[in-house]
Amino acid sequence: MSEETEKKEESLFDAPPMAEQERMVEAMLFASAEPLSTRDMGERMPHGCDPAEAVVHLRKRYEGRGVRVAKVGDAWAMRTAPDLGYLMSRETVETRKLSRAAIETLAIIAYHQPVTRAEIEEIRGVSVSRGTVDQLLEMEWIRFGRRKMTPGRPVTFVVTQEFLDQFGLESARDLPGLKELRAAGLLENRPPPGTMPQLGEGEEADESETAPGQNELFED
Amino acid sequence: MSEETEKKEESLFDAPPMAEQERMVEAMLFASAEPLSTRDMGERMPHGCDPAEAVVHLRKRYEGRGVRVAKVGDAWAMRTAPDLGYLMSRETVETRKLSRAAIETLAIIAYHQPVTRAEIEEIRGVSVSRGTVDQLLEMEWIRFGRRKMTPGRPVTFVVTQEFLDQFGLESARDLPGLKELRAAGLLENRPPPGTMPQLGEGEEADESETAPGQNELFED
Amino acid sequence: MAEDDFDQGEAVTNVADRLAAEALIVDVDGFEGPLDLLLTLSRTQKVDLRKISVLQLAQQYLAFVERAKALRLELAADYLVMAAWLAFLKSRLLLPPDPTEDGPSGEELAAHLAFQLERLQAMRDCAARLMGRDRLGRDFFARGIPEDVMRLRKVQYTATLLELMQGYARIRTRDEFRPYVMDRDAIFTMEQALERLRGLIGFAGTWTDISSYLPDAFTTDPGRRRSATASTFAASLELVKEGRVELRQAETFAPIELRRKD
Repeated sequence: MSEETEKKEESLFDAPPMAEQERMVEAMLFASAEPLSTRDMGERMPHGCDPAEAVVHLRKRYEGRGVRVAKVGDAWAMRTAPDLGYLMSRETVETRKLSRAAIETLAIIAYHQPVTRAEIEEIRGVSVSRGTVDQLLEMEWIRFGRRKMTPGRPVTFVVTQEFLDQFGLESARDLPGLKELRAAGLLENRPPPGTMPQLGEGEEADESETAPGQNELFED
Repeated sequence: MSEETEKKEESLFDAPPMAEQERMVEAMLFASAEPLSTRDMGERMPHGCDPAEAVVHLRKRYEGRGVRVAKVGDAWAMRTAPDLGYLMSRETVETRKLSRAAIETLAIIAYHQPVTRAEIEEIRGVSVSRGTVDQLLEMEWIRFGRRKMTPGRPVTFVVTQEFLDQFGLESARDLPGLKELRAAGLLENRPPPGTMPQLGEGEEADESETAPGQNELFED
Repeated sequence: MAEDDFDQGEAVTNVADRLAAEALIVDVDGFEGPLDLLLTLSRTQKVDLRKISVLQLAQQYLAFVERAKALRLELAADYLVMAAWLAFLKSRLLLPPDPTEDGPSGEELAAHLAFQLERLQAMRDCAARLMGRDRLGRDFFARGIPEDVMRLRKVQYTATLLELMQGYARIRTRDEFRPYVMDRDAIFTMEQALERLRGLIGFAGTWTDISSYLPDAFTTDPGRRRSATASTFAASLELVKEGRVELRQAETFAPIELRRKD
């Protein structure tokens, strides 16, 4: 505690003791249905607090309990332990059934992100209907990432914190089987032989020339 | 179901350990959208569980934490600790441009101080809404000056040190005069004839009946 | 995996196999494009996708397309494009490489197709694993009664010195450009005359020349007198209409006289 206060010399008053900070973080995470970043929490806490450290303590405290402290991307959330799901039948939310195309598209975005629409189409061998992407965007499971620095500067898609929360993932790096896929070279963007520069780069998904014969599937 | 009669003794064997029951109660109280009675919980839990006892344990566990187990009527709910209520609010600062009416009123006060409300209205050609003056007072850019020695002894307004600091002025006398404004090209920006700049600002919406000289509105 | 559905790739001999093959054709709408169809066909080879025979697969696909044609099924264009490409690939794989020809070899193309199939299958497996995970709102749950964070919004207003000066300039220039208004001090308006008469008719018990009602300031200057006479006459007519006075005139151009009506 003593070196703690020394560290935070700049602050006008000493930060509250860590046990108290842990209580604060507990209350905030408990009250929120959405994950909170340590920054979010820090802004609400008194000056000089260290929510990141408090969360680590809190997480340990909840280990093995009915509720746990889950990391969701850059944020934290309290969630019930998955093994107790059967008690919560009344709280179960009926999730919209996703089409096979939407599920596959989601998986491709998660494992290949940031990924362009043309790359998704290349992997699935079929054009991606607008409705599929729209649905995933609407559910806030995917969002737009940075544009790719290739001709046409196509937009990319990445998965969101909402997605991580939904599937109980700490980060996109924790996707099941990610390492194996990478080792097997299956996450490489391997352009078709002989057509290297032109194909696979023409990301203009809306342009009718992109993929021969698939255009009509695009019209929605 | 068939051996209902022997339930009591049998379930004593079957019931999960109390620590496990406590976990269950914890998860249910956390996830439920409403307080749960021990009966509600008992119905969801495996046979032979004693939610009432589990709640007692849970309640003890949360003593002094950021979250507590509270009795709500004859049901139970989890709530954040009352002393941490302040963490549930958050102040955000939003920067907005001052309205044209406020800028003009402020400018008149700066150039003509000390100036009465009636004089401001005479110069602007429209009545000055109470909100505009209040806003400037609240921002501490203007303050009340001496009352004028004219009939009705109307209050006057002057600009504050805060105002001078904000606009980087040594004194209000440093404000450029009309001639300088013209020389600086600031007067070239004339409203096109017919646009009636004094109308359509909508600031007087709530005070349409105000006539010049309504000092009585000021008294309070 | 539906192993017994496809016993042999090409020679469909027994009835069950044929039915299965036809079911495949009828189901063409269920495929997510030619790659999906190829992936399904590849399962009949019952080998690791890495060891798949692309040549055999191409032949299966082409046979499928032929059968679809025989059944007069409409195949989407991309299925036909894939068929054409596979026919090309097949010829490349079967014929000895032509040294004069540029471009990738049949093996390279076949390897890429195998890679695509393997990648698609991998993504499918991932999707299945993903959807099989514990899910929020199904297996684990968020707080049931979230306490909203109250947002206290504090608004900070800003303005620049330039805006201030421009605002002032705007007001001052407005004065210079006020709309032109006719100067009316030589006019005695009908409203003024009416007001004046109303105050005076109480005393008009006897017939009086209306010219005597003109205000003093409007009697000397001819222009002003004219204005006042006209407005006073108009005002008197208004009062007649209201039934408050009577007017009379002995003859043309004689003085007009006014009297209170009781």
